[in-house]
Amino acid sequence: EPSGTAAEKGEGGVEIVTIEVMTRDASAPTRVTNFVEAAESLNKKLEEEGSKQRVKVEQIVKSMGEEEFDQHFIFASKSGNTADIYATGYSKVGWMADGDYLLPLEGIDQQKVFENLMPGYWDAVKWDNRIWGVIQDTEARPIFFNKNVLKKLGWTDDQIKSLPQKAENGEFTLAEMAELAQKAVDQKAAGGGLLLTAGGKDLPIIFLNHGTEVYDAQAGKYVLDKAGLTDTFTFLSKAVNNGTMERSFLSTGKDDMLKAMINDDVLFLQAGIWDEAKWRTRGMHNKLGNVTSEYVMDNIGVMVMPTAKKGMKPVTVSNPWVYVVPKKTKHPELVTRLLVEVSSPKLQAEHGVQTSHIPFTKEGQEYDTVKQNAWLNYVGYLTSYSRFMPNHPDQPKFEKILKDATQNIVNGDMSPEQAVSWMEKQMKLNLGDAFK
Amino acid sequence: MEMKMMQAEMGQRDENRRKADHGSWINRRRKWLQSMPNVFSIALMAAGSLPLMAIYVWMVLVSFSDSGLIPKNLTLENWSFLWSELNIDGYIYPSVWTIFLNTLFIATGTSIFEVLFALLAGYVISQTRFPGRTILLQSTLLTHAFPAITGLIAAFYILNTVGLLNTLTGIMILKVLGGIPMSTWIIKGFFDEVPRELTWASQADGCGRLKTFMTVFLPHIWPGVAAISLFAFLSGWGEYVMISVFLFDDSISTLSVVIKSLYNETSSASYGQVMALATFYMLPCVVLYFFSQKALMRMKL
Amino acid sequence: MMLSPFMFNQYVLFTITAMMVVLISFTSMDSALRWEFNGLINFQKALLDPAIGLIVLNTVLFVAVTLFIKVVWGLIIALTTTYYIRSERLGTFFRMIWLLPRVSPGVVEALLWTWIFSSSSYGILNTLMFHLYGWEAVDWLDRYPLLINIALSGVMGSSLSMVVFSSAIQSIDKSYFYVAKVDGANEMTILRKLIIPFLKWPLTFILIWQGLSLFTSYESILLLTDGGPMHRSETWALYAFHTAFFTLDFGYGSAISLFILPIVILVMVISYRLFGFSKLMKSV
Amino acid sequence: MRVQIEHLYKSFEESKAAVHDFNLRAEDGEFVTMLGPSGCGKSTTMLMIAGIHEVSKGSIYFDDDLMNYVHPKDRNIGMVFQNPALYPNMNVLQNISFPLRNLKVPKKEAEQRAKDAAEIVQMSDFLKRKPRQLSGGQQQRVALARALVKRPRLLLLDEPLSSLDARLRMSLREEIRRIQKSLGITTIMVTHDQEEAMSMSDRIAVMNNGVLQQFGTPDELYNNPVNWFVAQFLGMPAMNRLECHWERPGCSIHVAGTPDVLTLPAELAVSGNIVANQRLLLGFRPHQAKLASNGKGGAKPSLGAKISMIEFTGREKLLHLVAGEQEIKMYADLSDAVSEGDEVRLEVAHFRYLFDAESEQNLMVKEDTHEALAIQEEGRMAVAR
Amino acid sequence: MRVQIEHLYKSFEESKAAVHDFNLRAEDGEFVTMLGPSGCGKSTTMLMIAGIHEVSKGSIYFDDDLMNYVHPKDRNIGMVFQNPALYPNMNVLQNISFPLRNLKVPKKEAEQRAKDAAEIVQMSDFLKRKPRQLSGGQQQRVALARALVKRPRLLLLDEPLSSLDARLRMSLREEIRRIQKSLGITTIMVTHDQEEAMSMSDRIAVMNNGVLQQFGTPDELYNNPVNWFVAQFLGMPAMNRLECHWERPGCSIHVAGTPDVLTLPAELAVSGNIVANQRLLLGFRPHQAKLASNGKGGAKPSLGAKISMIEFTGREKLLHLVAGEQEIKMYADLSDAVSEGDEVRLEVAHFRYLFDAESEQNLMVKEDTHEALAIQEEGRMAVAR
Ligand SMILES: Nc1ncnc2c1ncn2[C@@H]1O[C@H](COP(=O)(O)OP(=O)(O)OP(=O)(O)O)[C@@H](O)[C@H]1O
Ligand SMILES: Nc1ncnc2c1ncn2[C@@H]1O[C@H](COP(=O)(O)OP(=O)(O)OP(=O)(O)O)[C@@H](O)[C@H]1O
Ligand SMILES: [Mg+2]
Ligand SMILES: [Mg+2]
Repeated sequence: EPSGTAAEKGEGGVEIVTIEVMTRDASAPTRVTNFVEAAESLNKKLEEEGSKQRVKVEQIVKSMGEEEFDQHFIFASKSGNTADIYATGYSKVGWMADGDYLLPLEGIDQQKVFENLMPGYWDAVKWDNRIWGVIQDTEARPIFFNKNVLKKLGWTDDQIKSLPQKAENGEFTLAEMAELAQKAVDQKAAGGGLLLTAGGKDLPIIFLNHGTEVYDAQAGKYVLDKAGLTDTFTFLSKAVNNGTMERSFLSTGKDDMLKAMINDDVLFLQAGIWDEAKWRTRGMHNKLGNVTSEYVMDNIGVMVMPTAKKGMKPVTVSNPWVYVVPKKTKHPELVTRLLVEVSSPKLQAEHGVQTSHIPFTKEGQEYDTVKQNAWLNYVGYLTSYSRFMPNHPDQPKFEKILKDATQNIVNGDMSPEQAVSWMEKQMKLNLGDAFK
Repeated sequence: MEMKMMQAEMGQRDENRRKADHGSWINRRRKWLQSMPNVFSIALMAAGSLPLMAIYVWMVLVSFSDSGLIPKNLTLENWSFLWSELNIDGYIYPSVWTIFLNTLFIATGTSIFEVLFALLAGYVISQTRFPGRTILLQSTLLTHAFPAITGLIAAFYILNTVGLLNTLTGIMILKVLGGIPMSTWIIKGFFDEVPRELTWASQADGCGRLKTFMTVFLPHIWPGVAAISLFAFLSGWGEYVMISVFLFDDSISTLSVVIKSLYNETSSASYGQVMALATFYMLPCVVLYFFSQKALMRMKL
Repeated sequence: MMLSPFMFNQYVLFTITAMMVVLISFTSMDSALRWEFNGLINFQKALLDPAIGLIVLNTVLFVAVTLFIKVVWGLIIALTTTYYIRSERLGTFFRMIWLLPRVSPGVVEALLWTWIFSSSSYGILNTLMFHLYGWEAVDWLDRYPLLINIALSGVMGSSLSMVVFSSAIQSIDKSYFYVAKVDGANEMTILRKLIIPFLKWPLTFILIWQGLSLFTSYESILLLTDGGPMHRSETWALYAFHTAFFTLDFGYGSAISLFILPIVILVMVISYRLFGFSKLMKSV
Repeated sequence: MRVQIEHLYKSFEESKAAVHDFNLRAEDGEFVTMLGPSGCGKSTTMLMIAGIHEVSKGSIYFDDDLMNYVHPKDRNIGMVFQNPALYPNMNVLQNISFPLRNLKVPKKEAEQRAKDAAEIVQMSDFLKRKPRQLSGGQQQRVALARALVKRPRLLLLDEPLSSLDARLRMSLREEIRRIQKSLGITTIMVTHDQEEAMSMSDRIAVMNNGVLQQFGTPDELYNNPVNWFVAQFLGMPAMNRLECHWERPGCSIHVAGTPDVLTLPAELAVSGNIVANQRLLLGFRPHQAKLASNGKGGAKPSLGAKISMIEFTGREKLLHLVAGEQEIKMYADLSDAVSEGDEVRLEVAHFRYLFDAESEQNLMVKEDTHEALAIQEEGRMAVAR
Repeated sequence: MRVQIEHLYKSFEESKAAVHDFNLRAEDGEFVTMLGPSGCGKSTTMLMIAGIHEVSKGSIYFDDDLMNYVHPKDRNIGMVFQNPALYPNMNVLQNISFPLRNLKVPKKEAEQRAKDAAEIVQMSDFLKRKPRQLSGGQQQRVALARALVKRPRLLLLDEPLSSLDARLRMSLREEIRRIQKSLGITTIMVTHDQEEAMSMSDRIAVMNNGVLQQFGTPDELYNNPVNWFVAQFLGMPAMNRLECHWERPGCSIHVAGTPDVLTLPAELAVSGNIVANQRLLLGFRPHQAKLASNGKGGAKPSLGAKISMIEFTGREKLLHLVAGEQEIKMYADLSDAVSEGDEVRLEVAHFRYLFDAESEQNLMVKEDTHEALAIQEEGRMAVAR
């Protein structure tokens, strides 16, 4: 018997429709638990409308890796065994839609809750000019800097305080940051200078801040910006060669990076705003264990990643989570309505506060609990610098190529020029038509 | 009488000439040297086995303790999933007994069918000559060597076509098919060892083929059957990849998948809980193993 | 008739599977599971793949060293417990212990080892090292991913070779040992000239069968280090799995996996020639 | 039941025939032994009779029924193998009653008959034991009981005693013979032990290289072997073989490498196609010679030889002699005063074993024997259809 | 080299002693055989001499050196087993030179000496063969060469011939004896074949149940066995055993279950502690009786019996008789006209085997033998500390 929706007759001729909602991320269970409240509110509306249907939500939190989730989704879809709603990173929308796995949610953007959605965020769930999902939250991936290390380097409190603004304005460049990082290493103020997260959504940030274009959204094709790539590769190659960056940064675990930062052992770290929650809950400080938001903000600052040249607009990358609906769901209408309910500001806020994510509508961001949350307040502005990588079906391949090329640079196996031409070859081979 | 004297005298002379007696240092040293390999081996094995033992003991201890990876206070709390629900991160898993039965179904099913088919094939390959026999044996190796990974995609298509995707039966069939070559090979070795005279005798005594099989072969190949049953059971019991790829519903998931999901980075299940589940998961294997370990030691090729 | 399930497995299913894999390797099949043929591109990609160098090296190291450990450690256990240790009970006891890894499911083992080698200072090994030698916490799995994988699959995987070798040694007629001792052979000579030659067939079998298994197996690494960090414990089979099921590039993954075949066939041909493996198969 | 085998051939996969044109006729109740060196095809023949090996060519009849295509289980035979081949998982009683259970004899009755059979082989006290708890001889006796229990029409014994020690072999020989006689079951036994064959059989078929050499009573074979192979194969210690040639064709013999000439007793003188100097083999058994009383050679023709070794066998001495270059063994009484190195003369008391050196055919085989053989052959031809 | 074994004990884990107070002395160059039924502890003793089993109690001396704790490889012995135990991966030459290579003899020299040894056992033509390409007898010969090649001080043979067929056994026996003699190596052989022991040994040690029964020359043992066990164990077919009791103590015997009384020859009359009606065992060998000429019993005392079976052995007939309830075997000439079922009388020609039925000790053992045994025993006692 295939899973999916099951309907049963309740008392009084009421038909109870079970909707399965699944997330793979056990660390943010609000992504499915929010549906309970959403279902209540939907049922109220249904009752008011005199509908005989009632919704019951079955939550599935199946902790698995991203890739396992992909397999699960593909094979379950192909064999008709899917849940009704999945929470997932937005970037899968491309290939899911392309593979004809999803239900298009035409017109959902007209719903009132989404009126004040952050500008540009519908793009995250669009593919082929249709909407395939609903945003669930957003975040940003800035640079964390360690105030204590800066102080050791002789920085004053004022200098430190003004740093984020300088980065935002494009006054503080990548080169300066690298210089500072090297100084920290040379003067033994910290074990490391700069750490970059190597995840698929993180690595491109350094490229984007070199002004590198990777994708032509208009044409829906990847591009090879040789100049930008060469610059970035040169930067990276120099950084690892003079010890500013660990040569092994591509293979260092995120937790170790976070530990280094909270223990004042690295000056700059590119990470996600939600990582603050880990300092609060995972006992990463060697002496203090769990620390408070206040402690974090006292010792660690956050800024956008500086740009390569003065005056450029800095960029961070966001990986908003979205809800998608498999094509084979039996109750498209109820599911759609449920998605509207779950996007209420209150529920957005609940999720945001619990997991250090940022709500995606103005109402959400201005919800009381969010406003009162110091951390979200502190980093909230970053979302205006956020871009997302394309959700093209071939994005995983592109990310892999970019990472492999970077690996070659970091290893010293290739010069920046060689790496660029290697990328060209690979992109031709792997991306085929999707490469311009 | 004279002879007697002479004999005794000779004995005396012998005694005088003899150099070292039982207790002399040279004989003590020789004795010690001879026991060296024995002592050394025992020491080596003990040194090697203790950590291994310790790991499993540790696993059990942690499952009964409430204090992380270093077992301290004993408690049964971690085992509560046996009588109440398995609740992690607020998510309630299906009853552990359902999952247990699912796992058991795959394991016993695999074991039964794999042994059955391997027996049939091993019998024919060992006891009869037919053209292509050698090729068949060689092909066994080839199948064994074929990269199983990509077979998964093919397996997906096949399972989907016959409608066995997302079923325990489907997984069981895949396990059986994958295990047949090795099992056949092992059981063939046991068939080879059955004295031919015995099979002849049973024929002369009036047995047909089936009766010969039951009375002559089965008692001989019993250890082999036990060994491959155990192996098949273990492989079914421990399967993870196929289950994680081909089963979608929680209600038919197995212990391996549940445990794997519990120790993912993002999960906050306690060590004790996971260890308890892991111990619970291992228990049937260990029980079976104690029953069949004699058979295992007699395994030949 | 009685062979039919076996034949069906060996010929029909295997052929279908093999055919599909080969066909898929000529497509650009990805997450959408579409059959779009793209010629030899996948194979070209594999040759240009920057990770390949490291992966081939890893694979060779993994297979060779693991196999070596399996055989040597299996042989050591078998020898000590059946030959050197005089008390039969003690020998059986040790052998029973070493069969334990064989009966613990892969997931449980991975779980145990993950926690033992855990990078935090709460990791078992780290705790031990701290108490014994005052060592700082070491991130074992990130620092020595391949080494640990090799050591574990080698030592934990020696159960099978131990079983096979023990029964082979036990079936050697005792008088061989007696004669050899009387002939003046010391323990080393007995081992080299007598026991090892007697173990020729089991050794060959283990080498070939287990060697091939190692080439195509990936589950243990997948569960422990998942090939990481950054391919440092990635082997060929695992890479094929990753490409197909993680990058969702099924076509390319199939193509990669097919590169194992020539190696396998080469190994088989060599062993066939070298060891007269055919004899083993013809054994009546 | 009569067993008749006609022109039987067996070849295993392309190689040369393991059994070649084999003919044999065992009368009802007869005990026939197949005797021959290892690998001569004895077991192969047996297994064809039992129906376990397929026949390549030729026919096997039980009484008048062609058996070639009958399944072993329907032939009603009892068989004992060299390796006792007891079912290790069954106890003695179960082993013995097994053939009966296959015939669907009710359990009670089967057990009773099995007990009777165990009684015959004197194994009643061991009914509950497992085979591995029995000694080799006891196992053989159980195998025998199992073969006998269903009162088979034919008993086939393939070297049933060869794995046992001398003492046991001896006692089991008697037992088998006694049982076979008392039950009157036609029996074919395979052995490569000539002593066994001689002491147990009504008739013996000597085989070599898959070919039947001679088929006759032990007496016939012992006294009138048709060729050297048969002659040397029977009797222990083996027959002495002296190379010689005709001194006077048909009458006297010159022993090669010695000056000695032996004269044939008048009644044995050979006629026929005789060539002067034709090379011969003179055979005589170790007890068919004696030391010339005075040590110098007396009235009778004698042969000079030197003692190389003396073996003590308990009741006699076995002398190892060298005559010319040729080795000879003979028995001497314990009382004979001889020692190693002595030169002695010996009188050969038996001249019935005289073979042509080329063909190794016996020149002394009496005409009637030859004739008998020929008749036998014709009889077979007549029976064959 | 002289081998002296004193009060040797061996027990395997808790069970009763496999070897119990064993004493033996093999002089330099002597060929000593240990004879006994299966499981009596022969191999165990051998393996202790070789140093493979640890000694539980007692001492083993080679010449004057205590060997108990010396590693086998340092004892300089050669050993051959029932199973030839040739190293299957080495060819004949390598097998034979293996012990030399262990002594670090240079390769050239080792091979030359191995070739010489191969020559002695006549295996020079097979040097390059692998063991599995050799027949059983050839393998045994190679094993022998391997044992001999390093000119050991002591040669140990554990049933080296028992797996071979009669013919081969016979010829290898001679070969071993010849080689041992010519090289003059002290040799201890184990066998359970009395014939082998009799024909090869200088002295024989008969064992039973881990205990030495008698140690002496073949002649001594055959003619003056100290007890019934030794008597019945030597000679083939085995000695006849008649249960009887004294009719007139020391002079005549009444055979149980028959009316017949046998009188002891005057010179053999027994004295000592004799009780009237004391139960006895009379032993005589099958050739130590003959049929009374007229079939009715002549002047000599004779025994009535009935022929139950006649076996033909080639040169004689072996008669199976029943006297009263007791079975008897005896040889008759081929010319004797007897047939199964006949009632005959037989004359026993030998009364030297007369045993007390309780203790089974021989009452006829000559005083001097008893004395010699006693002395031997005391000598041992004196040596023991
Ligand atoms: N299954 C078989 N396949 C091929 N050749 C065989 C087979 N069985 C027997 N032979 C060959 O046939 C010949 C006769 O074998 P058989 O077993 O009849 O000998 P045998 O007279 O019983 O000898 P033995 O006394 O050693 O048992 C031998 O040369 C043997 O190698
Ligand atoms: N390793 C052992 N452990 C325990 N008991 C043993 C061992 N070896 C021999 N025995 C016992 O010791 C006794 C003597 O055995 P041994 O091998 O010396 O007999 P044997 O005289 O050589 O007999 P055979 O003629 O059958 O070879 C037997 O009862 C046997 O069961
Ligand atoms: Mg045979
Ligand atoms: Mg023995």
